[in-house]
Amino acid sequence: MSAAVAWLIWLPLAAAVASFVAGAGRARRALGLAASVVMLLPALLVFEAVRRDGPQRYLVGWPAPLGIELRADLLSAALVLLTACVGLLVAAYASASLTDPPSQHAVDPPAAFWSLWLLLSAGLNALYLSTDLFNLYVALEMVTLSAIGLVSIPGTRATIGAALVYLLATLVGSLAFLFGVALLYGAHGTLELYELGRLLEGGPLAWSAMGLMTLGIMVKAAFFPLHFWLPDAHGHALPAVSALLSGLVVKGGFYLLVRVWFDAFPNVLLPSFGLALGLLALVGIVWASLHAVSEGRLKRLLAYSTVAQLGLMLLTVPLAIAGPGGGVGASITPGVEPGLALALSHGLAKAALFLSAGAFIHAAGSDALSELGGVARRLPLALLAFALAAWTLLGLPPSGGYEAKALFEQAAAVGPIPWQLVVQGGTLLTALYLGVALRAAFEPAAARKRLRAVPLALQIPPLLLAALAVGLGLLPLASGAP
Amino acid sequence: MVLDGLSLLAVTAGVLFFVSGTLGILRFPDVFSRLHALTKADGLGLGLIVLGLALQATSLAVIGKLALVWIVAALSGSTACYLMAHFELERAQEPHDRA
Amino acid sequence: MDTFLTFALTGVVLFSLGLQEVLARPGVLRMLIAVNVMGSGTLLFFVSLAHRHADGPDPVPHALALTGIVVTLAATAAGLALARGLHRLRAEGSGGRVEGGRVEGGRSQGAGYERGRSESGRDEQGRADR
Amino acid sequence: MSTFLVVSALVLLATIGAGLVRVSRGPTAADRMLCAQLFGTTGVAALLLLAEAYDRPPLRDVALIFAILAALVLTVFVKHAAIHRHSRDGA
Amino acid sequence: MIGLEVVFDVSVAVLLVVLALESLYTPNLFTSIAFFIAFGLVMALAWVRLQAPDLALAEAAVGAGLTGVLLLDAAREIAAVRGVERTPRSMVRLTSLLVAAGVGVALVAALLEVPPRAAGLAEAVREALPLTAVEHGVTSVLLDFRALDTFFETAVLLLAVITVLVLQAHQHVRIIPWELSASPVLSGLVGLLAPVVLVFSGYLLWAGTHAPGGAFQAGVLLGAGGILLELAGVHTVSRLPRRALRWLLSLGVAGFALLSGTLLLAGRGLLELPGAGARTIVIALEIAIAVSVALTVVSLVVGSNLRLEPPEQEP
Repeated sequence: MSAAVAWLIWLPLAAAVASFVAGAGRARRALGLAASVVMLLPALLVFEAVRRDGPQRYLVGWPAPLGIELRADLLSAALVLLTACVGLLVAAYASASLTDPPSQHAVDPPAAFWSLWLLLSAGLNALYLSTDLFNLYVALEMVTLSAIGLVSIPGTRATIGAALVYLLATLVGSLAFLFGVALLYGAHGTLELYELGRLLEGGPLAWSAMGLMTLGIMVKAAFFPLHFWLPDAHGHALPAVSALLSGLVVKGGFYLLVRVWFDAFPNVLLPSFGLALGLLALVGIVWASLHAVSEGRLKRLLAYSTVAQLGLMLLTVPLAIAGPGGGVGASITPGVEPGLALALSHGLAKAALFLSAGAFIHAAGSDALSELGGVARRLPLALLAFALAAWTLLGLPPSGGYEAKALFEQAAAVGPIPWQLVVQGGTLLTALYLGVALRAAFEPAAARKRLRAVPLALQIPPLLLAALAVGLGLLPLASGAP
Repeated sequence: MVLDGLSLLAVTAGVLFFVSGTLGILRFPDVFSRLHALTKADGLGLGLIVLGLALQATSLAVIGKLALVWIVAALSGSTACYLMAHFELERAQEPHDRA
Repeated sequence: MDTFLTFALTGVVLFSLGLQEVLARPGVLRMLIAVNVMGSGTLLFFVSLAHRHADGPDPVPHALALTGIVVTLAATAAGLALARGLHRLRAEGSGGRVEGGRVEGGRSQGAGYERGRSESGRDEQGRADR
Repeated sequence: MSTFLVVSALVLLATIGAGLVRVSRGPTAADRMLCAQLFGTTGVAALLLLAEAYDRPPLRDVALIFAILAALVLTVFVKHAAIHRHSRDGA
Repeated sequence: MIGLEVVFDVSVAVLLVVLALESLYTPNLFTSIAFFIAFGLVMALAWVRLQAPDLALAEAAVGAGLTGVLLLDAAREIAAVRGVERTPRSMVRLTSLLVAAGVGVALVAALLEVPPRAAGLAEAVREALPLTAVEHGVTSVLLDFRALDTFFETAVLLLAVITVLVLQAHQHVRIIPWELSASPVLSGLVGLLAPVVLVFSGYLLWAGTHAPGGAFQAGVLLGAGGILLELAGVHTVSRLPRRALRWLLSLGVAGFALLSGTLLLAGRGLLELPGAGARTIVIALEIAIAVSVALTVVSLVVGSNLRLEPPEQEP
């Protein structure tokens, strides 16, 4: 069923045009929701096809190296499915929370959410499926520009400032990535990822190209120490947008680093690269977690938590390098399962956290932790979602996070460096800052504070996401890879 | 052969006008005299070069395109210089961007 | 020093110059100029790779560089629009008159699009709760 | 013949180089824009010379775009000058 | 003759670097923009030296023209108030110098390893060209071999214009009208230039199939013409009804979506052009892209400058 791969690219783009052109705000919302629902089908079909009979190839037109090919292996199919699931539930939340003012401008900001979200999902699907490096560059630009558009929807000084810093940082990153691609084209005359993987050997050209591409990816994915733009961007955007950014966009960067390192530069990779990345991730986890604990605003706390969790996900790279390796054409890059499991559970859990935070803010009127008193009693469902998501991030059984931690244990046992200790340390720090957030919610409400009623439609999506995150643990992920 | 000679002459004259125009811009004291230098280099220099090239042209289409380029360049050049002069004349003593 | 090497080296020099200026964190406009210089350097390097063979250039880098030029224009335009929007909000916020364009009205902190109060704690928007 | 044309194009390129001095030294913005206009026209002339020297017709299209765009840039510059005065008189 | 080539290349290269240095390091912002515009012009000459006329066409319109106009607009509004840019501390400048120098050295080392005589995909394109709908190599790569890149590129343009329009909707700011009412000379010039721009961009679009030119170059030039019209007070884009403007802006992506949708339903690849009628498809697609690029360019430049009545009085 490889044609489903093509529908995954076509559907969001066509729906984005339809919702951009549609007149009334309601029509745009309906189109956006419908497309998000329909997108689940090809995502499931592709995931099923990959799980059953291995990676799927798809020719867009001409074969490589002239044309562009799409390829779905377990890593990309799982992340495409994550994009579809999280996207659908965030879309449901957004349709309940965004207003529909009468159309006064060429593009009314709240209505722009729908076409921006659909273009974002098209960019992410293209990022996960394409095997052509220049095509990946353009897909990255689509993801970045749609994320910037989404961040700047409210039009407040904080969001536009954050969007500007986000744009400038990622613009430099994408040019570094492009220069790396140019070097590889110069060396071997092809842009196909796996073909380059076979041809590339260590040497100044390969290392410079790898270095530039890695720098570009690190800026775009907000890996420590190039994450400076993320806390403001994810911290000030609309809750639904922060859920999309922290849940999905950051995974694109993680995926691209894994794909480029393990499939384009397998013979160039040295264990010292993995070690360097691991150490950077370690410092990043500690630094970001401490910032999260001392953060006064709920959404910025969750944004710093994203940076910390990204560090945890990165630890799978040194483990995979130290691991067995080999397995070209395997259903998934060997040794990357722990990172994928954590990416999936973090994607679901973090989106749930941001959406439930949105419900809290809607009730309390401000996202300062001090103002969140009494929210626990008024919004039981949203609090349950927050707690379940926190449960997953802490990796307590039976959640998806537990599954990821178990995979980390197995992998770390092989490698020389006890990375699993770092994972446990990271989990402890996660408990710290999530505890800070929960404690603020359980504070007794200040006397004169009047909490606003929150419609159910704002509490159901985070609950479903959190349930999915916990349910992920029941799914035998480890056996997913053949 | 005569045509080649004429083209050589016209193109050389054109280039000389450009060079003198640039020298004028470098050395003249105020904006208006520089504008004067610019319009000379613009109009005549380009005109002569186009003339020289037209002599070399084999087909009518090429001559047509050369003429079109010259007309557009001369037109936009002189309008722009007029606007510049107009703007300079009206501008009060404080240039808005004196560093 | 054939055409390929000359322009490939120029591409590298332009990329490094632009990178140096970007890392020196100048104002927004200078940063966008530096990014454009970096972009031109990258594309110059890419297209110089197409010019290494006697019989005619390789059209693939030309097409990719064309895409690169258009993408860089789109990103620069978005960046400049954000920078101008931010500038107006700052001027509006501080109540000062905006040079080069009269600021006469407009909502103060941008419209919160959440139903009811948005997180910046402004007063009730008067929207009916669902 | 084509050698002569290329040499002339080179000389024009040199004049652009020389013009840079005025751009950096020019006291007012008008001087800088004046040089941008000159560079545009010099570029048009150089392109036309190269088009004939290497017999590549598309270069003449590029020259035409140069001419049109040079006018656009300068007009935008002058527009701001008008706005500057306009807003000052209007306030 | 050969010596002359090298002299030309080196002088263009040196001029580029000098212009870049001047543009990046002059204290005054307007000087920096003036140098950047000159940089764009010489960049077009560099594309000419690299035998890339398509890029020279695009760079001439985008590099010097549109980006220069965008920067001038923004600088006029921002720099005029804030005065001199804040000069970065010497420590920051030193570290950035070191990092950039390191990157430069690494890239030169990498460049030395690039095979000097490789032909890249030139051979493959030349063989496959007869099978495609167009004769011009660059257009075939853009709209046939790597059509997916161009599909995403039109989406990127749409994203940029959505961001600008969202910002525009927030700023209910009455900005002094764009047009130069005071000068009949300008409207005279624009009156003469407009037909030239229209005819010439049509020619570029048509030429794209067999000679340098094509959708993006024609679109960008048409956009520049549109801006000139707006400047002269002839409001084309800003007077378009909102719905029509949105339709035209998304025409490029819509064209691609329609094409790939029908191809998928017909069982072909996402962008696997059919043998028969491929040429008409490519030309139709190019027209759609050119129109949407033109309107996108005008909206990007004029978008944050339009005279916006407060919502109540909107016609």
